[in-house]
Amino acid sequence: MRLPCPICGERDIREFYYQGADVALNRPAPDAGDDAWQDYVYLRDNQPGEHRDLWQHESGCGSWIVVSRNTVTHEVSGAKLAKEIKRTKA
Amino acid sequence: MRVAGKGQIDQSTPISFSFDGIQYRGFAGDTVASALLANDIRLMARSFKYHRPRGVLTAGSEEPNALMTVGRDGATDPNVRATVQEIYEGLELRSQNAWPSLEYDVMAVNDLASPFLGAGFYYKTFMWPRAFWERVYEPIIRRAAGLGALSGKKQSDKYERAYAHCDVLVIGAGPTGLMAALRAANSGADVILADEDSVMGGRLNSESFEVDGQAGADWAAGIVAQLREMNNVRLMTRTTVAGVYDQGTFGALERVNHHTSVRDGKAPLETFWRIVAKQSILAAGAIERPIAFQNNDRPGIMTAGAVRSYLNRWGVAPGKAITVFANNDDAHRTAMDMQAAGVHVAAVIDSRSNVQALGDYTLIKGAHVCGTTGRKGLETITVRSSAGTQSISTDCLAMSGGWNPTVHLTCHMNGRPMWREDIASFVPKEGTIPNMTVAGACNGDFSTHACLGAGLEAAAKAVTALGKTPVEIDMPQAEDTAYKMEPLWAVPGKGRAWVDFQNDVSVKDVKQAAFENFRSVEHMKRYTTQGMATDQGKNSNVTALALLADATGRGIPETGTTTFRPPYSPIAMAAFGAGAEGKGFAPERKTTSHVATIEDGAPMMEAGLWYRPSYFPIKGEKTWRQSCDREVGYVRNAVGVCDVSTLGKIDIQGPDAAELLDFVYTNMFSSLKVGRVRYGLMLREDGYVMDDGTTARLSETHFVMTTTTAAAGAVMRYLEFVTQVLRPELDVRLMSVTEQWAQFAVAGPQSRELLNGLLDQTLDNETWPFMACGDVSISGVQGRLFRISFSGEHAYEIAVPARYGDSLFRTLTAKATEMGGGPYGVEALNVLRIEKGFITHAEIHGRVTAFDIGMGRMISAKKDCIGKTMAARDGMLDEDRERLMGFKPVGAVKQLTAGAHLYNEGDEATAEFDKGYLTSVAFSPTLGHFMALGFVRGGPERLGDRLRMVDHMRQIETIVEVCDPVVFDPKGERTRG
Amino acid sequence: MRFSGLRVLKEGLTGNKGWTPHWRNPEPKAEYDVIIIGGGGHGLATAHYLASVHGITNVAVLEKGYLGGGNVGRNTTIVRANYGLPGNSEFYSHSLKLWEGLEEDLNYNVMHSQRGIINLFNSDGSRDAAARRGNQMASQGDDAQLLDTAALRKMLPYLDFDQTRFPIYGGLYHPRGGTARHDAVAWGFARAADQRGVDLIQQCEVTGIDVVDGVVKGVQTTRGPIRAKKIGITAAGRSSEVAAMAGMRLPIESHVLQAFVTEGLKPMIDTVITYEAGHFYISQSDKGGLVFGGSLDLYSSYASRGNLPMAEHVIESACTLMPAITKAKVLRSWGGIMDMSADGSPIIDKTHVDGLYVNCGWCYGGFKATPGSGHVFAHLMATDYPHPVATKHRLDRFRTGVGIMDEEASGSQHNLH
Amino acid sequence: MVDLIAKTPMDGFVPLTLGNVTLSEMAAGPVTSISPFNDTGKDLSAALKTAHGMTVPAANRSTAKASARAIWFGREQFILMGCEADQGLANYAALTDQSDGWTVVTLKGAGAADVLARVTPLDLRSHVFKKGHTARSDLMHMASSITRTGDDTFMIMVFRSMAGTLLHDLQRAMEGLASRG
Repeated sequence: MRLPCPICGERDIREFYYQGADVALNRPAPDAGDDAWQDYVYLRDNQPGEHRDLWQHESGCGSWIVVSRNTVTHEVSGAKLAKEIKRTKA
Repeated sequence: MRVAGKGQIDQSTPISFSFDGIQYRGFAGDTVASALLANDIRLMARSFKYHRPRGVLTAGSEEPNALMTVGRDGATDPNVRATVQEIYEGLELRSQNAWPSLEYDVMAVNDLASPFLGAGFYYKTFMWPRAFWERVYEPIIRRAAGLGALSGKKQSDKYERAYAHCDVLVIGAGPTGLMAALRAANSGADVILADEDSVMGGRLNSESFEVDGQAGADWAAGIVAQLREMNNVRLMTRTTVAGVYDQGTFGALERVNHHTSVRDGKAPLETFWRIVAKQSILAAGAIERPIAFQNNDRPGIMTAGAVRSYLNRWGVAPGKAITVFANNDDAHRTAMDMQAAGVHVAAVIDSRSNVQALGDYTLIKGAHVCGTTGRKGLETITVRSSAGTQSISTDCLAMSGGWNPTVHLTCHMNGRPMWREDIASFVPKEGTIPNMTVAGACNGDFSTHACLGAGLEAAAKAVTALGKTPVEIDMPQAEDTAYKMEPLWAVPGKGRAWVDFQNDVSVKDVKQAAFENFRSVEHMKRYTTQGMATDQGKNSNVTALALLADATGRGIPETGTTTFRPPYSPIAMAAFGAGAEGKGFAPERKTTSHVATIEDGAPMMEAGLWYRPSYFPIKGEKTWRQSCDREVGYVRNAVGVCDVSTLGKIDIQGPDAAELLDFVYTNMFSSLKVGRVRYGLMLREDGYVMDDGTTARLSETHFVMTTTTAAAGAVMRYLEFVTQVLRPELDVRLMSVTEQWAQFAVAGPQSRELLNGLLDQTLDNETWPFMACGDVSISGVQGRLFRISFSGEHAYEIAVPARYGDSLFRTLTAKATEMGGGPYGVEALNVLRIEKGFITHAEIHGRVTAFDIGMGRMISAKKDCIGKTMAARDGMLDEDRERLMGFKPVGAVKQLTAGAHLYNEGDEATAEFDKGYLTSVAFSPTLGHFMALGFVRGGPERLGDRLRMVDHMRQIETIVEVCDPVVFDPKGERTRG
Repeated sequence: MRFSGLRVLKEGLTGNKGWTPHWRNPEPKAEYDVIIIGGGGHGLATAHYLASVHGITNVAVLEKGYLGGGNVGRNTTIVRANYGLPGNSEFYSHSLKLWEGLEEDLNYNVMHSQRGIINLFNSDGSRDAAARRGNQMASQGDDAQLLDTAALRKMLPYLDFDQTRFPIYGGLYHPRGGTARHDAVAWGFARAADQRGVDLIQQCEVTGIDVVDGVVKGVQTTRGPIRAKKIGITAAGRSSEVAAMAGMRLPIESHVLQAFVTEGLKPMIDTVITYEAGHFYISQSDKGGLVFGGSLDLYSSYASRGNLPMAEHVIESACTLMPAITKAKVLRSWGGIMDMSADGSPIIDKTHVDGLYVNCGWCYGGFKATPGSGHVFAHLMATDYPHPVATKHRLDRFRTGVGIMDEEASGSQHNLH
Repeated sequence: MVDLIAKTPMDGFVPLTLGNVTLSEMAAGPVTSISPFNDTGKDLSAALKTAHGMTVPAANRSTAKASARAIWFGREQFILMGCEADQGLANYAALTDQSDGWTVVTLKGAGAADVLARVTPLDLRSHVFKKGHTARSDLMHMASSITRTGDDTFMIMVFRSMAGTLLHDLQRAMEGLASRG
């Protein structure tokens, strides 16, 4: 598998570290309540098909990126810097 | 026997090799199979289950029968296919799965018991008496297992891995692949052309076809020569593309030196390639399928195409009287070629009624071969037709049930092939592998003309997809015979007709599976072991599922196929993991004091990827404990020196550095003064402890964080996560400086005195109190000094640029030794910290909370931090959780062991009464007894209680008293002194 | 039909004509007392125990493909009860006891082979952790022994004790651990359930779960709607997909785990060996193939196939640990879809919907749990109370923080368990 | 007074030639990691130009002036190698001394790229990875920085502590390549 690092271009998956679903971007406020925190830390949609997940180009440029990937076919449709996604949202 | 004037190999270079101790001669270019056949050897192996005598079935990598063992000792290669192994001078081969010999194999008795050993028999028996399975039945079954044997010795050959990148990967160098590579390369693409054979050309080397007026093999050689001249083409022979993975990644095995005797430890025997290609063209050809009929497995019965290969490529006639049994025109060419070479063709038996002879040979139409004789080699066949049955003498039967396109690689990403009724075969479905074009015989195009054209077209498609313009290449002239066949899977009749040769699966087995309701093709496969042999069903799967379809009253498309999975051909583990043997498994990280430490005779232990000294033995010490106790004494009484460079060090700079630390640590860092150090505790977001360490503030905007050795990488990654993903607005930069600094602990009451003799400045308690930090210099070399302690003593850590590490370590240990101290290792370090109740990852092992280790109050109420919310869940604050305490022996038995469990006195040592466990144990020479850290339910509530410590593993039981984790100098006076 | 050696003999002598189908191919009925979604090992075992222990036989197992086509048919066949944390420890202990009587119970030879498992450890710290786990096992009456390198050199002479990157410090030996013939486990449970009247319905995909006023009413399938009083989900890697049909979000992420088998070889490895430093485990099948595996590919996936980096990494472990086997050739690699839970431990519980039960989160420990999982899930579904050995496998443990069983101590990152 | 003696990461290593490839340890001189703070990129670039005559390298590129080089080293980061970094740069970026943190070697010769193809997944074909191009990637199991400094010359950096493994891995690859003649 190869992933398109927004900075380095397409690279072998062995340079990357996988963290999990991109839900990790949306850390709730400390007082958001049990549901919000359980959703964030433990629960996952985990439906087959299009998925957005968080990786770090660990032995490459070090960027944390959000990869759009199909979990059934492993087709990768794109990747963005997590930092950019957060900035755009902010 | 060898046929004069036939074949493409160099018959002027004889080569001798041995098989089962007997010397044979062949020629350069021979495979073991061709050379043995040339020597009239037909019996080459025994089958797996019934030990039936077997010869070669094929001339390629799909061979299920003729497997042998090559080499000796650590260079022993079992299950080598005689059809692939090229001979070289001195090559040694042995038969396998036969005892006492290939000729007389005792286990052939299984064949007589076959009525009781049918599909799935073992699921129905061996259940009584229960104890007999492990003691009697299974050992017998296991002894019969396997084909070849491993040597039992350490593998001694060199293997290699490598990467390659290209625009177009062409898989297979037959007519299709050659044309595809030629066009793609001439169009400016970077091309890799890979073929499993030693010579490119594919079937052109095995057929008597002409291309552009030349012999097919010569034409192929000409194209290969053109390609070799091009800079943008890499030709890879003896290279099997074995697996297809995501985003155009392919696994390929190159057999670099199997055809030579070079074994010097430097030249690789095999190279496992990972090829990355933007486009790929599959031109893998087709595999001929056998026909199932009674006793169709005798040595001498082979596929018709293989018989032509042996003749046309190697100049070998596999028999003196050839017969052909087929359901298609193509196989008739075997008779034609044999006759042209002057070999007697006894008859061609064709299952079709409406068929004409292509030449002057006896054709028996509408007929079947329904039986054979010849225990260790074919003698006669029985032919049944409307005219009755007849027996024909023959020592080589060339059979053909048609051709199966080699679709395997197109299935590696879960794609399923589709059924084409006209050729009674599966062909790949378009698009099953992204950016792959399938062309030629593997796509169901069987004439040379069609293949050449398909190659050109595939190249055009690939090149266009790359954004280049395909150049025009002249289409060579070649035969364009239509492929005429009528399906014939199995000849009706009694007796055992073999489908999967190696695993001895018969037509009956498939039918029985269907009858027992193993109707799914996967069920049938798993129940009968059909297709699970070393050829993975290449020769038999389509036949088997056609039989299953028939037995279940379904069509073949509805019946479906099993899944082909990587690798296409088996790959040695040594190739797959090449370079990882011994120390190559993971990088070795060595500190700057490594050499000096080894010189001191210290045994090293692994700490993650690092090496650290266990202890520094001196003359007269017999056990590690003696050394360790002495080193603990250095620190408690004089001064000890320990390399602590392996701890992670992270440079944190920027206006928001303090804010970041406040967020990742439970406690406050924004309030830390410049020139001071603070202990910090870090949680995971789920509220459990992640790591701990000290962080120093070098300036308002500059901190250096220390992590544990074990968690250094994870913490760095986590900080990057926080700064990029959670808090990207923070203006802060991170840089690992673990490698930049060599850092040494100088610990003990005389530590300051030692340093004062070394530094360019003088230390005192006023300017350098406990938890101070700052710049220092040693003979002008700039370093950093931290007054911190992991031993409870007055101690420092001094850091210098790593180039000076070796020199500083030698200097420090020499000075310490002069002062009655010296270097200490990890064992002593561990004792010192246990005496002081300091935790490591033995305690913060991933399942403990700050509350559990008595640091609940370190979670600041004034701010949010990672893990704070989840750490506040009820279950995380339960008083009855297992919480950190100290333990000391108070009964007759004085020993403590880490991993032992705790129970109340009077309770049984069983799970229901479990109260906790010990994590770290040391004999404290300072206190004169064992000390332990561990977790006990209720924690501080149990202070002073006596508990049973039970270690079932080491058969030790000790009465312990629960005490404060800090037993030595609880007020910390020595640290501050 | 009862299977026995005598029957094999008799059939052999009479042309093997008397065998009968292993199970029927029933048409789905309009309604069942219990529907089990997923005809893998756990679903079939649940059906078997519902019928045999609780007398509930009006049961359908709905399978979208073929019986046993999921992880029960694509694992490395290891059976063990060497868990360290309370909750899991007693559950797997219970499961192993069921294995030990499974052949009689099912009248099917699943080739359960208690050849022993050795977990090698590579540091003082991991020795202590192994001792702690061994003590947990011993304290509940299971078998565990701590072996030193001298003992290991005798038992496993082909390991590289001298050159390997992470030296072997010893091993935790679990003599009752071993392997079983994975497919046969599914078939044995299927056949036994079928014989008690359970309908095994293949090629029947559930497309919806009908819930009215918080009560489960039935399922929609590719073969039409089917009503049921109770529904159990045993869908392994597909659990999240099925649970979503009832509006649930599970603490699960699906991941691919690869496994490998070599060509058949004469017997050499006669125990199961695991290697902590490389996440590597290996045994040799009765047919002679070396069966081995390692870590997840580490990215979420429903593809049931993996990629090269992890395949290579797994085999690198073999290269450094046991260079005497690396001339063996890998014959086949495959992948399974693992239901990775947030703490690495399973969930066996009721849900917020009355009559709907989940059994998921087995990570890559599902095969050895097969009888235990079916047994306790059947108990839960039949009685509405958890079985005494499965009281801790609750769905709400992540919300409350009570009873989180983090075997790998790696926290709430699903792929690290 | 003591004199601290400096040692290089591959202390004592003599250049190794196998086939047409030579491996040598390189004296890199001072190495400073430079990470611009938020929104200081332009100012830093100007300051770098003024102080060192080089521009801030783009991602996966390096720039050079005389014997000094600026090598992209990761996201929001490059290293200045071969000269002492002007301390004025610290106004715009986090500067960290890395002079002792890395093993730096050069691999030179016609087969250098083929040697590297045995240890790194990078695409090093000459028209893809040109002179001056640089990348962070794996080298066997190590994190590394690889820069093409000449037509057939590469500069390779791994952690200082991994010098021995680097030599082991490269030598093994060089032997394999050399054996093919």
